[in-house]
Amino acid sequence: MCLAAFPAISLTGATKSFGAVRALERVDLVVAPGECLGLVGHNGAGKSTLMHVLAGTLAADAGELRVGATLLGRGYSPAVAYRYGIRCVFQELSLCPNLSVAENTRIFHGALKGFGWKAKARALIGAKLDEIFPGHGIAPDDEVADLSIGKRQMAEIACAFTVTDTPLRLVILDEPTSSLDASTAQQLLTFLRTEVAKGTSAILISHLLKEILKTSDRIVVMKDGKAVDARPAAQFTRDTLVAAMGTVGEHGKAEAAPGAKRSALRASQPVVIRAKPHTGGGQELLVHRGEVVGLAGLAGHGQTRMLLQLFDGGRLADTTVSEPVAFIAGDRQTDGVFPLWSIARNISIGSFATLLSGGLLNIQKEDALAQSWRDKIGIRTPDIGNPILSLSGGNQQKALFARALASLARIVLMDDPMRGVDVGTKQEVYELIRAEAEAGRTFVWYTTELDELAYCDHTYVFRNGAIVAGLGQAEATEERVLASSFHEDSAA
Amino acid sequence: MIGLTAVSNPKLLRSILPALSLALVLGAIFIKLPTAMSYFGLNLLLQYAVPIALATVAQMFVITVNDLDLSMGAYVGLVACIGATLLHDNPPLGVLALAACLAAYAVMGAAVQLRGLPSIVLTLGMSFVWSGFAVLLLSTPGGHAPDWLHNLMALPVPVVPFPIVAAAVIACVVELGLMRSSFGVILRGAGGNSKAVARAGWSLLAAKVAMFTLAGVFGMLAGLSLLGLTGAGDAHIADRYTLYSIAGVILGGGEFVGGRVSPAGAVLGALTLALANSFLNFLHISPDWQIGAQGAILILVLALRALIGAMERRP
Amino acid sequence: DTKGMKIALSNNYAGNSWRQAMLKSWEKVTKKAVADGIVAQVDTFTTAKNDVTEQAAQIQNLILQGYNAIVINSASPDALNGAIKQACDAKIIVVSFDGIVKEPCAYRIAVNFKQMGADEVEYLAKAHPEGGNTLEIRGLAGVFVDDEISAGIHEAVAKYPQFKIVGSVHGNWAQEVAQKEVAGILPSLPADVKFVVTQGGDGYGAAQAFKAGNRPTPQIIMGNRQDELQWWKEQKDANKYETMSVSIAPGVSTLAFWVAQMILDGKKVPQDLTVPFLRIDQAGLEDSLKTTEKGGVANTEYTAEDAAKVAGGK
Amino acid sequence: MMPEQMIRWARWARSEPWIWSWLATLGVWLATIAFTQGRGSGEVLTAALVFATFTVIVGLGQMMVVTLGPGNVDLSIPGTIALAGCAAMKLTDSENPLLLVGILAALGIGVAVGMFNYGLIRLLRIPPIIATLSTSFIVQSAAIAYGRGIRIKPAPMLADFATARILGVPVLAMVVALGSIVIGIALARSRFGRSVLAIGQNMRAARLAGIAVDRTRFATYVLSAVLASICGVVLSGFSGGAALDMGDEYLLASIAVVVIGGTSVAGGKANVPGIWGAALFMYLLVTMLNTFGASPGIRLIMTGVIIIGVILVAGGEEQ
Ligand SMILES: Nc1ncnc2c1ncn2[C@@H]1O[C@H](COP(=O)(O)OP(=O)(O)OP(=O)(O)O)[C@@H](O)[C@H]1O
Ligand SMILES: Nc1ncnc2c1ncn2[C@@H]1O[C@H](COP(=O)(O)OP(=O)(O)OP(=O)(O)O)[C@@H](O)[C@H]1O
Ligand SMILES: [Mg+2]
Ligand SMILES: [Mg+2]
Repeated sequence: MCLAAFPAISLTGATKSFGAVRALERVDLVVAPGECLGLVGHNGAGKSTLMHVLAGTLAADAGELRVGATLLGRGYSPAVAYRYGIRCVFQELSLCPNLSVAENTRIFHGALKGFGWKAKARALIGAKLDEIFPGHGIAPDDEVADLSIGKRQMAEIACAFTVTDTPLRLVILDEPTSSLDASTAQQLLTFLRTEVAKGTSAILISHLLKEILKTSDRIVVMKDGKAVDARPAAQFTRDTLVAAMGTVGEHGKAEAAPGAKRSALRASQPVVIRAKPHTGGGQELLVHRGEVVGLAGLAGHGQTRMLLQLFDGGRLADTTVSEPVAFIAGDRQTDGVFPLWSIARNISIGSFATLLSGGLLNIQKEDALAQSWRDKIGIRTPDIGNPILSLSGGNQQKALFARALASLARIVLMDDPMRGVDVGTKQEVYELIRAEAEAGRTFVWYTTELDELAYCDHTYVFRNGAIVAGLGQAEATEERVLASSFHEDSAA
Repeated sequence: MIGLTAVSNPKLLRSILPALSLALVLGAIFIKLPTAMSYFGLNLLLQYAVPIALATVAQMFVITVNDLDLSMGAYVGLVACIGATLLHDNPPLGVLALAACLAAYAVMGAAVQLRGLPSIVLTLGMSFVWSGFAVLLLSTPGGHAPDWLHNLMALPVPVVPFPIVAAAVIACVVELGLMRSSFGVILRGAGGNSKAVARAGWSLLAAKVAMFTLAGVFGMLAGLSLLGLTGAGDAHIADRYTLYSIAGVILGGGEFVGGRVSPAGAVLGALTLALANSFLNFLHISPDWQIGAQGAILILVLALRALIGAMERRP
Repeated sequence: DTKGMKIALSNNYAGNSWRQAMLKSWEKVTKKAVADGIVAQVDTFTTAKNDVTEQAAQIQNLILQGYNAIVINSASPDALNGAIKQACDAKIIVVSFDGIVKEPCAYRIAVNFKQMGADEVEYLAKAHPEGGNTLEIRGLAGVFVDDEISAGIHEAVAKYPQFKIVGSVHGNWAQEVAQKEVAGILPSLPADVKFVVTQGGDGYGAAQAFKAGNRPTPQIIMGNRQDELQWWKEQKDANKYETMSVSIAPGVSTLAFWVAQMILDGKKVPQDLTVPFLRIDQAGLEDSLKTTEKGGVANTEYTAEDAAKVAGGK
Repeated sequence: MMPEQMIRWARWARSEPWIWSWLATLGVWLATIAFTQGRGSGEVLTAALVFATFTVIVGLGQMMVVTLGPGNVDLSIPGTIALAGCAAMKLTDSENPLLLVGILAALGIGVAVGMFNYGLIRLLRIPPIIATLSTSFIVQSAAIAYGRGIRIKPAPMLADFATARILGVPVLAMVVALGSIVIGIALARSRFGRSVLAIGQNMRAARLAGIAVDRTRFATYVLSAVLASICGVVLSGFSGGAALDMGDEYLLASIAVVVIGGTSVAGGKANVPGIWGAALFMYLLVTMLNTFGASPGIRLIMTGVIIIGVILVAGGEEQ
């Protein structure tokens, strides 16, 4: 490896909060020239946030960033990052869908201008695509909106590796393979090794641990906003890596485990949901009354779509949902809260039918309902008339729980509802779900936290939109779920 | 054969839809009135479409960055009034006034970006302001177009009528500037995915200001060319341009959000709209139903777009 | 001989009762002229919303369609000059009326709007030499007819300084707007507003505003609308209310038609013609009311002989 | 404590955006009577109340539509006013017994226009701004073809109702105030009102919370058109007949009162008292400028500057 005196880039003490959420807590990160650094961690560990800080798209609350020997101060921005040869392929799409691939390359490179810029851009991106992904099937003049998600990802990756006026120093790839098929992913990883061998540094983020173990020189493990482990890749095995990532709940799983009575539900209770994913196929989703059924697998593999399919169940021919449903969104901001409303109104919107008197909503009843749920579920606020946004994220999430549980719905669909919810609150909610299930409510629960599967009576694992495994309570171990989720292990 | 491939390829169909609509309307006019198919006829048919095409292009710039300009008509009217008074009587003062208009447009763009003001309300307010100044300048219609302007709009071009040449030039210039040039890419990108453009280190403020200023420039050209045709100013001369320009952009294949616009399409859309009105004249529809027919034509073409959009979504 | 000739009407606005009456007169007279074989074809074109550009384009369409004459009620006296010139260059006779055009090649059948404004004040001065506070209701801001009538009123008021204009609002020639604007300004005016000078189509609204404001009914100059005349008649029967009513007759469109026909026929007609406005006095109220359609406007339609008289009179 | 009170007051004013339009109304009124040295201070308010009523009727419908979220607007109001007014007058033919027929016809026109609007928006996916505009063209044509500009007097009962006063207060204003209270209560306490507010804040969240999004949007567009048709009827009754152009000034007025009254163009926040404040303010502003003898140009510029000024205040508040 390169013996330069300075690292390619070094970040010390990076800290970043989003309101109450501590996304990064005093993270140190050093990447040597010609090193490929693997970065792993659970969902929400802070990996993407850290990359945004490196790329200049987010300003950290505290911390120092050095490129080579240079300390970069307040004015750090994407433009500065570009000048120092730092490129980032973000987790979410950063191409303009209304432009062609070549034109997106132009957006990336300020130097592509003047007469003949388009020919230059076409040649540049075309050559890089050929180099990284032979046989890619993308024309530089294709409009991005017309490309499949995988091809968009390929175009964006290739774009990050194109060079005009400044040489490459560091390329950040945030889950670049999440939308690529196995062979294309292999092309990328092979290319990455040759590029690194030329002296470029790289940071690779992935949930596919085999990729990380095979491709990176060194691996950093993040957990809850902190870098908790950093070792050369050779010192990790898949198991030790999973162990380092794992977040074992403080309260342990013992108390969550249901008794034999609950496992008998499958046999004794009627089926209330029967559906096959529109997206993939595979097994059928079967849910019995009073069950808590988990949907597992890697993020973005069709679980949310399954929940939406169940939500629309009544209107779809091939989906049977025989009881009224409610939906608890995990993405509070876009799917859940009504930001201009009070906590009480946010809760009562799900229970209109029960609050009417004389055709009008009874405000006393509305307040009483909200009060009772505040107490029952422990929403920490002095006044349920306060705006919903005055609550912390976890408490907002509790209000969404209250909305669904207060309603007449017998089936509750939960879309990864514990995002941003702190550990103590989680325990309270778990208990609540358990109690409601005992009382005959049915839950379908998409979760990205493997620990939560322990609270489920049955778990379905999703991959590429299909249900690839159905596991009983005892079988839903972390290993089994990971094994089913990860592509590379699926044969095992 | 070609029709078949087009039908099976909705994207292609959509891109030729503006040209197709124009050809359709033009064909219908020629059938109804064969004398229109001449240098003289086309000149007459299309003359007043030139300022509308310019205003449509101006509106298109604003729509590219996901905003809407409800003051376009009033602004074009004000420019015509300035042209007929200040620019004619005291050219330096006139130029100064026009420059002030452009500056106002730049400030509008900055206000939309920095303060997050809804452009619809801002431009609604500005439409009153523009009209107010126009009425102050010309309380009753009148004034005179500067001679050079008048002569320019009556330019005798050999073989091809002037309006067609003008429309082609406008379409080419804007097509080159916005669709082909390297900076046009940034401006369109700002409408498509502003976050991505900002992440690549470009200033969204500059993009917004540039687009609003361009709208001001083309709106100004619309006002001046209209003045060149009419010969005199009137505060209400272009009140309907706001509507025409929005409809023209949409007819030309543009979309309200997402930075997806087409300059050539916008020009064709404007011409289509103007010709559709003429066609309604030639049909000798009862005058009562002439406005209603305009609404119906608008719905018809937009419904066609929805149909093609649905075809695109299906695969 | 005009047997084979085609005449078109280009009208810029159809959205009020005066224009509708104008169109009706036109239709009636021209249909008969076609039936009688005097001309071959007469068509009517109306633009949507008083829009200059649209009317200019319309005139160009009429040129293309080969009309021999275009009769026009124009959206703007100046801004159509370009299109009118093109029509003249194509050897088309252009006759403008009501909203006349300034382009020299066109014929104008003008009403002396200034005179109309002055006459209102003259009448008041004769009836009430002592004068008094006067409210002026104007038309649509930025339109030249409004400017002309108002100028006539102000010139006359300068001659009779005992009349004092204490307020001025824009009623847009519409009852609803006049009513609203008058109601707004009325409280701020002196208690004894004795006269209201108007431009037509706004007298009834003004009367209602005065009534709603509990003000004594002033002497309001009317504008020949049937509802105005009706109101006047009721007041006259109840308390001998006196006033006069003046406006341009919608039938002037038919005069324009005959003038166009005469010119096509090769007769010599001066470029500028003047028609008297239609004035209704106390004595003629009942007769006028009888001949005016319910909800319409007092009207006179013209014959070819009338046209010859008007054209030859000067 | 003085400062503490001021802070409390400021916070209250901020949470009640209608306060600004009422303050502006007060300011304009004071300026007017200062100019006239106190003459007609009461009557001018009465007049404002009368004419603001018509703006409020259509303003309430426009407010509901705008509250549905960005991009929602009803431009077909003027056409609907004219057609409903003409139809009601023509069918009633100044006869009391026929009044009901006229009113029902007008309401039917409102329902039809609203359904047509939402059909274009939902089925043909035409943006509301163009959809409602196209509708307004067609409706306007229908008004011309049907009404022919003939001004028929309203039935005496309608005219009496529209102009009646009790203790100097216009009856119509009282009725519309009552209607405003109903709409205010509906917004706060009915399923429909809450649904409109929820959709305006976040349509996805509203769908996932189980709200009937389509039905609510449909009903809102119909409500707006029906209110416009009601305005057409009472306006005809008030001013002695329907005219083809009587709706024209209500296009901008309806939007302006919504914006100035503190309703958010971003949706989800409606304000009924603000509509009244803004309608009174708009009327008194014109009156003030008339009293001052301001020229039409100055009048237009002032109107524009005020609209922009108000959204500058409101926009800053939301950030
Ligand atoms: N813009 C934001 N506003 C508020 N909270 C944010 C924002 N961006 C990230 N967060 C929060 O910060 C935490 C870290 O998020 P981050 O995206 O960095 O996680 P990650 O490790 O990349 O996860 P994943 O593997 O799912 O991509 C999460 O709790 C997330 O909810
Ligand atoms: N609440 C919603 N309402 C309507 N459409 C939605 C909603 N949530 C997601 N979708 C759509 O469903 C599709 C899939 O959603 P998403 O990107 O969340 O992926 P997923 O594979 O279903 O789930 P996840 O990422 O949670 O595993 C997307 O097209 C998205 O726009
Ligand atoms: Mg991430
Ligand atoms: Mg998801």
